[in-house]
Amino acid sequence: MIRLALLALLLLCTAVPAVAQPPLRWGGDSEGGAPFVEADPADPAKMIGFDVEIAEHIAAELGRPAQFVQIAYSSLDQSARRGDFDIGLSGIEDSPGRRASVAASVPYYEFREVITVREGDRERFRSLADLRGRRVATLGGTMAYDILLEAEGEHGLTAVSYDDDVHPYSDLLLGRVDAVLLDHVLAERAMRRNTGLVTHPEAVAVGHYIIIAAPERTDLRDQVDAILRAAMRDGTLERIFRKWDCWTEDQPALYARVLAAEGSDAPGATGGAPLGSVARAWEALPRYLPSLLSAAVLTLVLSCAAMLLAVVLGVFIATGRVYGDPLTRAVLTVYVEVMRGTPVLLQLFVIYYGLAGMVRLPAFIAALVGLGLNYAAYESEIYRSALEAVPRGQLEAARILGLTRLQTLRLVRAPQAFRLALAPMTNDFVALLKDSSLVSVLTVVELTKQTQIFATNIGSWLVPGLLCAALYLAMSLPLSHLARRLEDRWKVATP
Amino acid sequence: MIRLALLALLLLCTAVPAVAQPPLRWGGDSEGGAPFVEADPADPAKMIGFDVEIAEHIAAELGRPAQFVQIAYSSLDQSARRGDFDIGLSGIEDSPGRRASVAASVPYYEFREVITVREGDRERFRSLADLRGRRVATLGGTMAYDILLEAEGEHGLTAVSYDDDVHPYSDLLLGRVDAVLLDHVLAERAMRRNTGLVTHPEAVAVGHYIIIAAPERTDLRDQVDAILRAAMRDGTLERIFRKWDCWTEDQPALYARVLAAEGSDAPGATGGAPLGSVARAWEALPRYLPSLLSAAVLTLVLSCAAMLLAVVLGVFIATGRVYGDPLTRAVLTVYVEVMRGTPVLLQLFVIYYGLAGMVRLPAFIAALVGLGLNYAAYESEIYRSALEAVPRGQLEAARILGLTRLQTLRLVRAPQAFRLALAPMTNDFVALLKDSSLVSVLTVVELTKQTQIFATNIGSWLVPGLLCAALYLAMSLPLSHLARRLEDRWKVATP
Amino acid sequence: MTTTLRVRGLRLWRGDRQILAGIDLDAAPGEVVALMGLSGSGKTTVLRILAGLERADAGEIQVPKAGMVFQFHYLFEHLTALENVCLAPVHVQRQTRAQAQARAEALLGELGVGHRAHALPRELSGGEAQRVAIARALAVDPPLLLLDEPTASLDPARRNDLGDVLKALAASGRTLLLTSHDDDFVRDFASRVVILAGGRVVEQGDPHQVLEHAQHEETRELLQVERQRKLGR
Amino acid sequence: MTTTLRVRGLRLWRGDRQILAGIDLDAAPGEVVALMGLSGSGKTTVLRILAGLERADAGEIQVPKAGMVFQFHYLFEHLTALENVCLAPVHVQRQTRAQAQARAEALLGELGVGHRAHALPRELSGGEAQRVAIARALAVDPPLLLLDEPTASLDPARRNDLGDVLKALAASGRTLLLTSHDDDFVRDFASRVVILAGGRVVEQGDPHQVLEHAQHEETRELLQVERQRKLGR
Ligand SMILES: Nc1ncnc2c1ncn2[C@@H]1O[C@H](COP(=O)(O)OP(=O)(O)OP(=O)(O)O)[C@@H](O)[C@H]1O
Ligand SMILES: Nc1ncnc2c1ncn2[C@@H]1O[C@H](COP(=O)(O)OP(=O)(O)OP(=O)(O)O)[C@@H](O)[C@H]1O
Ligand SMILES: [Mg+2]
Ligand SMILES: [Mg+2]
Repeated sequence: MIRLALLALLLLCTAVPAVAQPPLRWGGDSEGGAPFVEADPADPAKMIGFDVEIAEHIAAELGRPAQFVQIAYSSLDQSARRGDFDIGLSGIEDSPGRRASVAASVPYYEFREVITVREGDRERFRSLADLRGRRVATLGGTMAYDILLEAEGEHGLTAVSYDDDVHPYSDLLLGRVDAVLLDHVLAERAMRRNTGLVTHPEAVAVGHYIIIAAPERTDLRDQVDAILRAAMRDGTLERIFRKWDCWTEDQPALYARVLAAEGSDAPGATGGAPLGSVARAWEALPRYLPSLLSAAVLTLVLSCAAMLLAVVLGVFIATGRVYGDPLTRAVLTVYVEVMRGTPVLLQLFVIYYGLAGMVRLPAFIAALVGLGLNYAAYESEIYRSALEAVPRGQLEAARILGLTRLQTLRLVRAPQAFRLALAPMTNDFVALLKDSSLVSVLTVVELTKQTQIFATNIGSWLVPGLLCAALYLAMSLPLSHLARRLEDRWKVATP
Repeated sequence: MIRLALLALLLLCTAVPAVAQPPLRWGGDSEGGAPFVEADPADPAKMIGFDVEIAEHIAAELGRPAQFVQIAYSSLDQSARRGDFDIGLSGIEDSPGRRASVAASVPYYEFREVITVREGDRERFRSLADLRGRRVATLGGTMAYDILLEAEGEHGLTAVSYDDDVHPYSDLLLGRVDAVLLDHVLAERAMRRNTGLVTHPEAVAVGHYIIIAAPERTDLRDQVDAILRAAMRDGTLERIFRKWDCWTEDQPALYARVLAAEGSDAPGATGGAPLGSVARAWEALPRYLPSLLSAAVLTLVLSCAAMLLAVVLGVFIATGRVYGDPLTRAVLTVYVEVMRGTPVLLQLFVIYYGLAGMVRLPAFIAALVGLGLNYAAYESEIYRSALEAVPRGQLEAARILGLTRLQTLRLVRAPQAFRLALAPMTNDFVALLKDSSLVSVLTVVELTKQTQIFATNIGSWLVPGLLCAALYLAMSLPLSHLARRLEDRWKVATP
Repeated sequence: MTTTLRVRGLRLWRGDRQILAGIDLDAAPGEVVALMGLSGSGKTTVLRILAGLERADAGEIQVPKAGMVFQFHYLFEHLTALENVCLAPVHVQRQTRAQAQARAEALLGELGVGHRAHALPRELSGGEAQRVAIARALAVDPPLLLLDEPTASLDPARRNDLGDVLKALAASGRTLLLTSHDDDFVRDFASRVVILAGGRVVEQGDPHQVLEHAQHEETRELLQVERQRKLGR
Repeated sequence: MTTTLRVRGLRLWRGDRQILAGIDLDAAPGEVVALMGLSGSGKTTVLRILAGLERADAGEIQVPKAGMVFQFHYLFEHLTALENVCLAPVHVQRQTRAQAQARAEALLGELGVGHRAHALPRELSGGEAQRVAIARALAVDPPLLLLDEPTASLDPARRNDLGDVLKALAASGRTLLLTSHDDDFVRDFASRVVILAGGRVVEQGDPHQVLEHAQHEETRELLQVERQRKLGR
């Protein structure tokens, strides 16, 4: 018990931040690599990159020591809102959605979205329009991805989103995609890493990097803005970008604009609900809806089939446990305890891979059988308990009338037990709808998996999550409704 | 319906392999990269690498066209057993465990396990013994990892396993680990990719690459052996390795041994159960058991606490739904339907991230609250239905005796309902033990997550999976037993 | 005479069947009123309405806190006979457990089921369960006691024991309203009989008077065959 | 005389209480045998053993297929009165649904509950449920019919109707074994009475003979108070 308590305490403590001298905690993703943020090869404890130098400059100006906090790129906004760091910078793109959900600084760097292709395709693929029918890769949750989604409709290409900026280029080399659209900083880095690729210098679009903070920290944001503006004026920023070989002729124009806008309201400086990202997600929705719906249909078909199997099998197991001889009962009890007591994921693996030596089940069938066998254990327990709760007098009356055991079960016991089993059964069916998402390990793409794909691609969980929840609800509500109506009807017959 | 049927059909079909002219399907992991298998930068549809050339040589000798099948490195053995390919080669290490679970060829390449460190540590860290108290990285499921696990006990270092061969070196640069132990082929590749690293040429151990096939395909394995031996004799192998700059003076000695052993029984040529990998896992077990057990304890604590919350809340919800006014009932019904109908994963996200603006819950508490709130919806349905199944006469008798509603609930209705609710509740508790694994998304490391870490590290799911199942069972069995005993006791009181 | 119970114009429909068509009923402390009528004439329904378990569609009711013994006992299935009897005294009347238990044991003994005090309801015979239910109702000692067919499962000896208990209760100022099919019992122990027919009270008065010299057609119908039989014997 | 029912030395313990201490019992077609005894004397237990619902600890039993009416009816709660009565004829005797239904309606009518045919058990009054249960047992027309307190919830009129039905059944060659606390009913309709006391049959014979001139102490005890009362009236 003491050990448990300690453990719990430990877990509680790790989440409570230590309050000491206030360094400026700045968040970034060192996996993003140079020239943004990366560990110094000479001294890996030290971070280097232009974002590092900008962060350190800001900290110095604020008179606070800088402290780096490693945050996954895709979690930066979320972590900002949670307050995991004071300011975040790591090649974070400006966007209305972001401006609406966190406090965003003025832009400090202007980048161009550029197309990279294999050398052999240099002439064939010069613009998005040339890529009709082709797969074009990018990083999920970026402006480039939004552009590609637009282009899906306009130019008939297929957008493919990745979680990192390395694999788009390696898959480009492998021929899995035919072009990559990303900002020129990432593209140049990729060009250095890989041979056989070529980047078209023309900008498909331009964007900006910004610094973010928690939505309520507008005070800090304003300080950062002031420091950035000063750094634009006195050449600090130019020196940093030149050092990292990222200075382009676009920057002076950007700085001029930023400095000219000083005093006037910066765009989106008001904060508020994350309407921007929601709007972006709604825009992307029509493209994802068909695949989400068909994933929902798959989920429903799989769940219904598995539940059917579970119910039928569950009835047999329960019958066996109530009426069977001691051996049958023991065997069935072991089945129930093992199937119920061990993770269904493991069972799915055993059925899909473990039995592959004997029978190679297609993934869908393996998923159905696995879920069905697992849920049968749960259903059987519900039925067994419900069957045993039917008053003895009812069974004796049936017996005395000469009904066989099977007839008694069918005509008297099961109908009365079913009423007791209905609510827990409905629970299980509703749970199964969600549990069926486990089968994605068997390469079956159902609703949750499809939602994940959607979310990764648009770089936000909000709308896909809500939509996914709504779809699950849409499947479970009619079921609950039906169950409740049945219950109400039977309630009349309760003594 | 037609659409569903088509969908199901489609899913069925994708798993049925096409039977046509029999090419030699050979499996490898192109993510492994050069010099083993990688896509040709010049023509990404083409694979290049020494394993590619060896596979093509074997296919040519067999008079069959070669066909590449992409298989994740860690799944190669499993896929071989499933028959996803005829032969597999991709820098696959020889080991007794592997020999026991698939048909394995004679070794065709000898490699050395070597230590790579940061340049600055060149003199400090020359052997495993120098690395006491340090973290040493490698690829999971390799011989190198086994060596490190041994060294943990012997030299007091910490083994850190990775899923790929890139991050060990990048983390070495970042200072997250202090050395990498891997074979010289991977080490040399890493040296080319990164600066600031140095590899000690001394071999910590030697190992061999082999070709694998499904366990029952000993015929094919024997053909491959014959072809490999011929290729050793006539210099084909030497030419291939020289081309890829991998020829070392160790190879002639290996070939001499292989050719000398011709005709005599090759080691482990008998096939059989995967005892080797099991043995290896058992060996690794003592090192993992403590963390597995404490993860199990965490799972148990979390599940018990969440179930307690769910039961208490569930009782209140059920009471409200049975006794409450229409508004209370409607509100509670909505709660139940929404919490039950939407994925708990989403709810956990909302509680952990979504509410972060209002209250920053520690991960463990968020997990507990999330699971508790979700399960409360399920429990409440069970209780509601059980409460409603208590015969009216019992309630009327209580009422006429002057018991208040609350007393009736406490003294008469709940005790009788509890008997009906017990089996479904036990079901839910047992399910919760497994469902609690979802909280690993909130960075809580519970049993399933720890098992995954274990499995990745030893490169096999068999023993960790069984152990995990056993631990879950060990938690659920006492519970089931208790529930059954309670039920038996109450059964006596059934009319 | 202080009226404990006063019912006027009680009406009740079940679907389109009128079960009660305007019942008037009074009972005072010290009285043992027996409600008689054909099976299905609404006796149980009247008691249930008086106990507050059912609502009438029309009518005025003035009724003190009532205890009730059900036609089908409704003992708490999860409690022993003794626990059944002690439940209300302990939790409603806040008696100590020892106090309640002593009184419960005395009551069970008086009704001849003291030896079954620790049996669960399902282990009791029909008559034993009936008597435990009566003990449970007596234990809270309500001013008005409603008994639905308390004699149904009792043998003649037990029936007379019960009759004596009820008479003593009435003598101590309680009001008793019971239903019964047993004219002998009613004759011996009731102070007044009320005949229910067609949803109305058709006749009431002294049991000997009413049962021997029934004025109304309905009363005669209820007892008719019985009387013919008795005459023919 | 063909013996349909033959019981010798029936013994049963419940824990350390001996409920039956060696019961001998015979009944032939055409007989209506009434089992009497104090509440808790084991009447229900005997019927349940004969019906095969309970096992005796010792004794020989020779019994044909029996139907039974339970003390607490045990109607199927999810079926209407009519469905309750039709269930066995349709599923056990394989009668057509129409045939079974017609007979069920006739039976229910005969017992005076025809108008409640489509009610669920919980919508029936005590006496109505009792009569539906009797109809359900009669519908399968078994050679031996066991009735546990069939008259408990019946008014005098209904009780005599039932008596007539039972007599007619016996006349058509069935064997009837019933328990009752109602000595009037037993006197009028039973061809033989068997008195149970202390787990034994203490006396049996013609009802008038046994009930008026009881030979045994136990029989007198059972009827004692009743007789004193009758004498004192
Ligand atoms: N829930 C119900 N729904 C419909 N009808 C009902 C319901 N409860 C009772 N009844 C009917 O109301 C009538 C009166 O029932 P009640 O139980 O009061 O009769 P009773 O006089 O007590 O009869 P018994 O002597 O048989 O107990 C009966 O015909 C019965 O069928
Ligand atoms: N399941 C049981 N466990 C223990 N004792 C029981 C059980 N069932 C019945 N008994 C006891 O056996 C005795 C005989 O019961 P039985 O029901 O046969 O009596 P009965 O003669 O039918 O009484 P009544 O006239 O009250 O119905 C009673 O004292 C009863 O308490
Ligand atoms: Mg009644
Ligand atoms: Mg009995």
